[in-house]
Amino acid sequence: MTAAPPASPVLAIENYSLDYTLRHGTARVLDGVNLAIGKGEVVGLVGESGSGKSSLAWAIMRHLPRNAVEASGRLSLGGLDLRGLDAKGLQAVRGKRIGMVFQDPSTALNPTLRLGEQVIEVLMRHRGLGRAEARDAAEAALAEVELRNPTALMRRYPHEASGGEKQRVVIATAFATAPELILFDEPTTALDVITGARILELFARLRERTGVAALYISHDLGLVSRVADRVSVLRQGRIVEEGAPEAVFLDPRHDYTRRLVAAVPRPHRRLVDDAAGGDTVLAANGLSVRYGRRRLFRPPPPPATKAVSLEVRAGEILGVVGESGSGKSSLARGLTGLAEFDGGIHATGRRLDHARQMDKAYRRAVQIVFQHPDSSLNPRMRIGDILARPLKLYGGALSDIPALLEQVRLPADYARKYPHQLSGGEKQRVAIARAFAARPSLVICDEITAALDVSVQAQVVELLLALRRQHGTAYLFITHDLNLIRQIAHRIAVMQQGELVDLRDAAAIDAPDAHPYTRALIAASPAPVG
Amino acid sequence: MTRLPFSRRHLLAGVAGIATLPAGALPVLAQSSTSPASTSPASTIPAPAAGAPRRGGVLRVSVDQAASVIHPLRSRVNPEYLVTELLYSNLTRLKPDMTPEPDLATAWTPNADLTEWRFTLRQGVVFHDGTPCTATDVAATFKAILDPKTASPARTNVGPIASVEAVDAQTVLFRLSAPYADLPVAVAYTSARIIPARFAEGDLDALARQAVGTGPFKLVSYEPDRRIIVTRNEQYYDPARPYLDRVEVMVFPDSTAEASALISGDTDLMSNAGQGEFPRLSSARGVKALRVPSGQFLNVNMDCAQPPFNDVRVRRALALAMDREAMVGFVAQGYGTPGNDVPMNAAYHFHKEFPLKKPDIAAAKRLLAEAGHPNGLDVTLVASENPGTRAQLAVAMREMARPAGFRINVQTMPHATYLDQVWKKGSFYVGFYNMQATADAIFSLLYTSDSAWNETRWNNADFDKLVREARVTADEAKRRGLYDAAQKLMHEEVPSVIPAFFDLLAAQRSYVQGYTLHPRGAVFRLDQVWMGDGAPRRG
Amino acid sequence: MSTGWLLRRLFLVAYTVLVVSVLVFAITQVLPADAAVTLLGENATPEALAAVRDRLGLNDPIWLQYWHWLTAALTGDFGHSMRTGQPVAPMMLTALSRSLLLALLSILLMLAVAVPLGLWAALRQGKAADLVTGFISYIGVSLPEFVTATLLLIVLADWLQWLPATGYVPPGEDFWDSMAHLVLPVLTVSVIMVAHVSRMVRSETIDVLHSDYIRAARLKGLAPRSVLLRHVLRNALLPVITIVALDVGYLLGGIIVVEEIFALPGIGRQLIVAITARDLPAIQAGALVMAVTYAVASTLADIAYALLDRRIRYD
Amino acid sequence: MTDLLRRLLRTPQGAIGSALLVLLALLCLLGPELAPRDPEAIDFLGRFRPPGAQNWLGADQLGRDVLSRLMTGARSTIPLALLATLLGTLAGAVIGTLSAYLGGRWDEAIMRNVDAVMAIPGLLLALLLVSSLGKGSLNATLAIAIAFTPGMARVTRSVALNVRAQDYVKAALARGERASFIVLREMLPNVVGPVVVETTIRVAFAVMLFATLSFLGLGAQPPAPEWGLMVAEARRFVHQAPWIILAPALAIGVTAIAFNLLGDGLRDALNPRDER
Repeated sequence: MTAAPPASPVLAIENYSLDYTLRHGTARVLDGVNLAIGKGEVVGLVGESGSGKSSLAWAIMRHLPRNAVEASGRLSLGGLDLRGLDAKGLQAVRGKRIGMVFQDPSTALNPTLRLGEQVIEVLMRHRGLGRAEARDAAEAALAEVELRNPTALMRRYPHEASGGEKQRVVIATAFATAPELILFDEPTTALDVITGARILELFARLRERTGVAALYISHDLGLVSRVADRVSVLRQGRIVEEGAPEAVFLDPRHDYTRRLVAAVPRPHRRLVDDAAGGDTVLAANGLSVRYGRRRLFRPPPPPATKAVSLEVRAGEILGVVGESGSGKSSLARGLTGLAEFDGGIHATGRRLDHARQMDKAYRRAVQIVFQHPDSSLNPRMRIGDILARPLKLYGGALSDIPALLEQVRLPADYARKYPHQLSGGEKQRVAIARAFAARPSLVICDEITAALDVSVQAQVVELLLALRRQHGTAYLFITHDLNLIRQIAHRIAVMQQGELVDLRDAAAIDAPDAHPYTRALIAASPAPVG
Repeated sequence: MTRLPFSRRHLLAGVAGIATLPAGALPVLAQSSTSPASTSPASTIPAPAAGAPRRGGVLRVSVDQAASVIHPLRSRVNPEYLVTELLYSNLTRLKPDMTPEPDLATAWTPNADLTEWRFTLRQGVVFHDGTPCTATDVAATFKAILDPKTASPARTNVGPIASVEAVDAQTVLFRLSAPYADLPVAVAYTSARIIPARFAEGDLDALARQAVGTGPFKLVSYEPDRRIIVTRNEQYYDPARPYLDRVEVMVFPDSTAEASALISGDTDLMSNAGQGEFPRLSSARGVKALRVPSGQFLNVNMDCAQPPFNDVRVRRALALAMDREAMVGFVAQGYGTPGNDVPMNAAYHFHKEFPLKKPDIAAAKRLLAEAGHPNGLDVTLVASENPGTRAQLAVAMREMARPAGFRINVQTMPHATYLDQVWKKGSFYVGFYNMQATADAIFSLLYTSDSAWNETRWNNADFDKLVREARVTADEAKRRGLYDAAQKLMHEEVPSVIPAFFDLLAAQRSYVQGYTLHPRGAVFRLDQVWMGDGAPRRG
Repeated sequence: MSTGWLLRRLFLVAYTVLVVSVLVFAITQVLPADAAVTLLGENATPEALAAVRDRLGLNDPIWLQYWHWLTAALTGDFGHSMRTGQPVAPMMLTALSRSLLLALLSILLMLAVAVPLGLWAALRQGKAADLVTGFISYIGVSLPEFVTATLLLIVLADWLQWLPATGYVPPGEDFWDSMAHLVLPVLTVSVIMVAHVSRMVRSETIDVLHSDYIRAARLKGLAPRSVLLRHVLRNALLPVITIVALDVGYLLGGIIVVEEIFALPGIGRQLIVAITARDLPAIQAGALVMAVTYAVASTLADIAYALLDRRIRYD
Repeated sequence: MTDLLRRLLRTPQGAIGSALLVLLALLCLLGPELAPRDPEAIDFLGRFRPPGAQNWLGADQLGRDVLSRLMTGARSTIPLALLATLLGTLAGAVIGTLSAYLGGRWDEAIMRNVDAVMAIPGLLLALLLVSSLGKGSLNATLAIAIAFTPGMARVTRSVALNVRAQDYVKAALARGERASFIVLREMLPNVVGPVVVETTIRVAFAVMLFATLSFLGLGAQPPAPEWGLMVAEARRFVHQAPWIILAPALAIGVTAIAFNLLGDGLRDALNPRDER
């Protein structure tokens, strides 16, 4: 592995600049980008949202929006000038010489076409095969990506396959035409942790076997540094740093890279060192959350969580991890009365058997912050009005609003703004301020950083910890990011298919007696290099 | 498609037309009782036939509303009369001059005081089912008509019959409750068709779906809202008629479409043409527009027993506000004659000509003030939607009466609602009536105290007396004198405002021969029609 | 799609019919006309009226009348028309068959025109062709049927004399003549639907064109033709099923006016005639037949959608 | 709000639609004052007068000035269509929002009945209702409002369900806010946008439905210069004087187009499509 650019690259990007014409002038999206990928080389491209990394991928694939203007530069694929290609030439390159693997396999596959068809059509087109040959080749390609029983899978529709299977189909399609270069656009982001890890393993094996060159695009610096031979860091359209992954990760030279590296969660770098209090603020006893109800001619729906029991102590950060569908968010909905539950909740000195028994005291004490900053604030209300609601409900003066905003490090004049005038991180801060306006003893954080960039996530986490130090609030922190939770939680609960399979101290999460599923999760979330 | 409009059109000459005359230029009718030619303008008489009547062919005649009832004793509207006339016979028939001619009866004689009438029936007539038609059937039919349970409109229209008796197979004797000169005309009434005794005395309702008559045609199929097909009755008593093999009665609820169908050659005869369509029909090639003056009228009925219309001055005021010449234009689009608040015009035998009432707003205002309405009068005038001319009349009356101080609020409603809630009950509404065969028929239908439909509750004893006397008077001159006096009374007292009479309008393809537009509006005589040169061949 | 789901759909159709029957029966009870007077006409005597009221059970309490009507209706007996004296059920079924012919032909014509038009506009989004189709479709959805019908009648039947103006000929009698009579009604009914559906096809197609999987298909280097036919078309046309099913409601309403104008003795015209004549049994049966038609059509559309789009899971 | 207006006027549909509607609104406000003649005055000599200097749009079968009737008639056509739609929308919005808020069994029950009523074609329902209530503009308004209610309830419910699934509503529920606050302050303002779009487009339908009812003789009463009634009355004379029918028919079409355009413009202004 070398950090030097290759001599005769498969793909060479030279001084490439791209503008978008908008209603008010033009915006530069890519600015003098230089990048080269050698034969068999994997180059990682890291950047946060808005950095231009996707635009670069579209530029290479020659799929730019109508308002895009290519200001300068060259894009060449093994000497072929991509910018000079006409429609016909382009179709001969796309899918044949450059393959692409997309972020979300469930939207990248045509929902009304059988999976097999979607591989076969590419093979017929680019390898000039007849239908029967293409079918055999497709089966072989699917076997290549380690899918069990490819024949059966080919007959299924996308919705009948799991996310991992679909991404394998997409990868098989990309590899099946033996392209010179494959673009990977965040191929694991939409997948669960364990599935994503398997896809990465597959990718490693495939590149070894085929020696294909690849551009691997991701927001996750830790992940890229594990798969790439070289890494480029993109910020606001410019490549600010490039080099070997270890070098970039361990010894970042640019300020931005340094901040980025610092924001990557590292399981062993604890951010919380105090212990939790002794009192229990909330306890769930055999909590089962069930959606829907029995209806005519329909089977009853299965419960989303099955008899979960746990308790949160004063000032404690209890992490809840699990994959999507594990029931961790349903737990939050049960605890906040948003869904009916069986079993009991002990809090504020009472036992609750139904959501409707939740009184003002309980609701004040248990607050929730949601995942999506865009939908958690009413777009028709000003920030000040949003923050005024808990004050009106639970007592408090409207004059506290500036202080509340200041507490989450927002200027006081934000009270007059509407949500759409705020960035995602700012909105999440408002949501946190709203929760803290009630002076709660427990705040349930439901994947609150999942939609945020790494650097913003670090700031929000830091804010939460500061608020806890100040108010002694306990958190029920729901996340899929094991590395993050290991940094902050006192104890970690692991959920799988609605059941609580493991609950232990954060320090003992990787102990040998942990549940096999916990161990699988840890294995799928390796600590970043360094 | 079965039509060949282009080739046919070239064969046809242009159409002559009274219809192209300007409105109002219609000659005043001669009063005559002898020849149909004198009561009808020249154009309604079929052009001299190109040779003798020819047998064969299919006639498509269009009607403007559904023939929902083909029961011969219960039919109520013109399309239904058209169908039952094809299938059944009466004792007598009404000629275009409103005098009777033989149908099933070949002769009739009254006793001296006009209280008994003896009708001699035609020999050898058979019903469609092959059974002979005798005096028994005739007697049974009239008994059924007179039975209130039958609910036949004919009950009040066939004269003061007390009893009917089959004297022998060929003779029927009518005994009347009062002397009656017009019985031979009355029995020609359009829902007094002769039916077999077994239906008249048995399952009368069965004739709602089948037809067993002695008419020139037999029923083939009956779809009330679409098409009724009849075929030639080979056993018809007149061996020469009918000339047509088949008649198809087509229902067209939309008059524009109905006219279009005739113009495009889809149909051959349009039994009733709207005034709006008439100019177009007149100028269409291959189409002959037909027009005949008639006693059909719209009247605005006022309840003479209730305020405000119980005051004759109010009624006169309203009558004085009307511009009758203009009304003929507004309501009949010029295809009509002005009315003088008397339900008869020149089409009637005993019509009395008065000078036309002229609009006099000042006089009307004065009368209204005298009647106690110096600040004007608010009234609601109801008009059924059917036909559309009712609303037209209401709106025109509203505007004409406004300067005189009448503030008329027009209210229209579906015909069924009108019949249920307003007709015979309301105090101010628009009525619409066909021409009747005789003066007595129209008076005793609408205006005498004992009339069938005493809408105005005018109940004028003098008028009643005059009408009653005329009924039993055989002497022509004396009778005319009585009717003149009766008309004068109505002219002055205005129980209803009758501002305009309608001409009957129709249209036919030029190749249709032998059709006469009958001023009664309810008589069609399709048995006399035959297809001339250029007629399409229809399966 | 499970049996449970199908059973549920059938149950819903039955429920719909029940609700509609109650509603229609209630409305006909307050119609301002006396059923006995309507039946006997102007010449009825009071005794005859009383006899008829008794025979029809008009003196019973309303709920009892409803119950008798419903139980009879379930056996297919909707009573006799007050206007013609004929049994209502066969009358309405014959009428329905004609309306269905009109409706089916209209839908076929509509699909044949609207789908290509919508696709074409979508593929040329923002260009002249798109704007022109858009403008025409605005006019199409903005003209009530009676205006369209009158205009078509004047131009095609009167001026050009290409087509018979009105009337109905059963297809079994003379097929081509029958079709010629249906052209104008079918055209009129189709106009609004063409305008509406082509707009929906356009926007669905644009949505599909912007979807990730179409982008993916293009980036896989597939031929544009194959992208259009295999990927775009299928996904863009699926929602059209639902739209067409929803339009059936509108279509049935439009049929009322169109049949009235073109003298097509279908269910719509029967209803108009029945309403103006206050023919209560006919109104009840006609309205019910229409509601059942709509409910069945939308259920069929749901089933078709479920069969065609394998994504939908009804559980 | 001004922002929305600016975006609306930037869409071609919004701009044309708004311009047409401003014109129509002026007609509604000032039409009777600006009309050159008395719209109800009959004129024997002027019957079927073709468009010209005396009657710019011609005269009808009673010699009434078509232009004056058209201008006066705007007031009896458009406001009632608007009123009918608004009533229907209001009723539908209350039912739909309530149904979405209540959820579960109640939602199911309400929506099943709404679906059942929707199985009766709107025109038929309106016809039956007007026949029962009696003819007249106000009854027609009411009938159209009732006929529109189930459809609007469906639309509002689906929008409201969408809004109800938003985290800010969940947050309000978790906070223990009163139902009225959640429905009125959290949900309704966010439901309004899409519902306004739907309503606007429905006004076009209402104008057409009104005209159709009048055409079938169940709407306005003569001699009212209501446009649909004008078309119905003129139909008999279409061959003699096509201008009598063309003028009101076009007026109906233009009004419907204006509301359709405005609705589409509003839709685009409320959710701008991405630039791609």
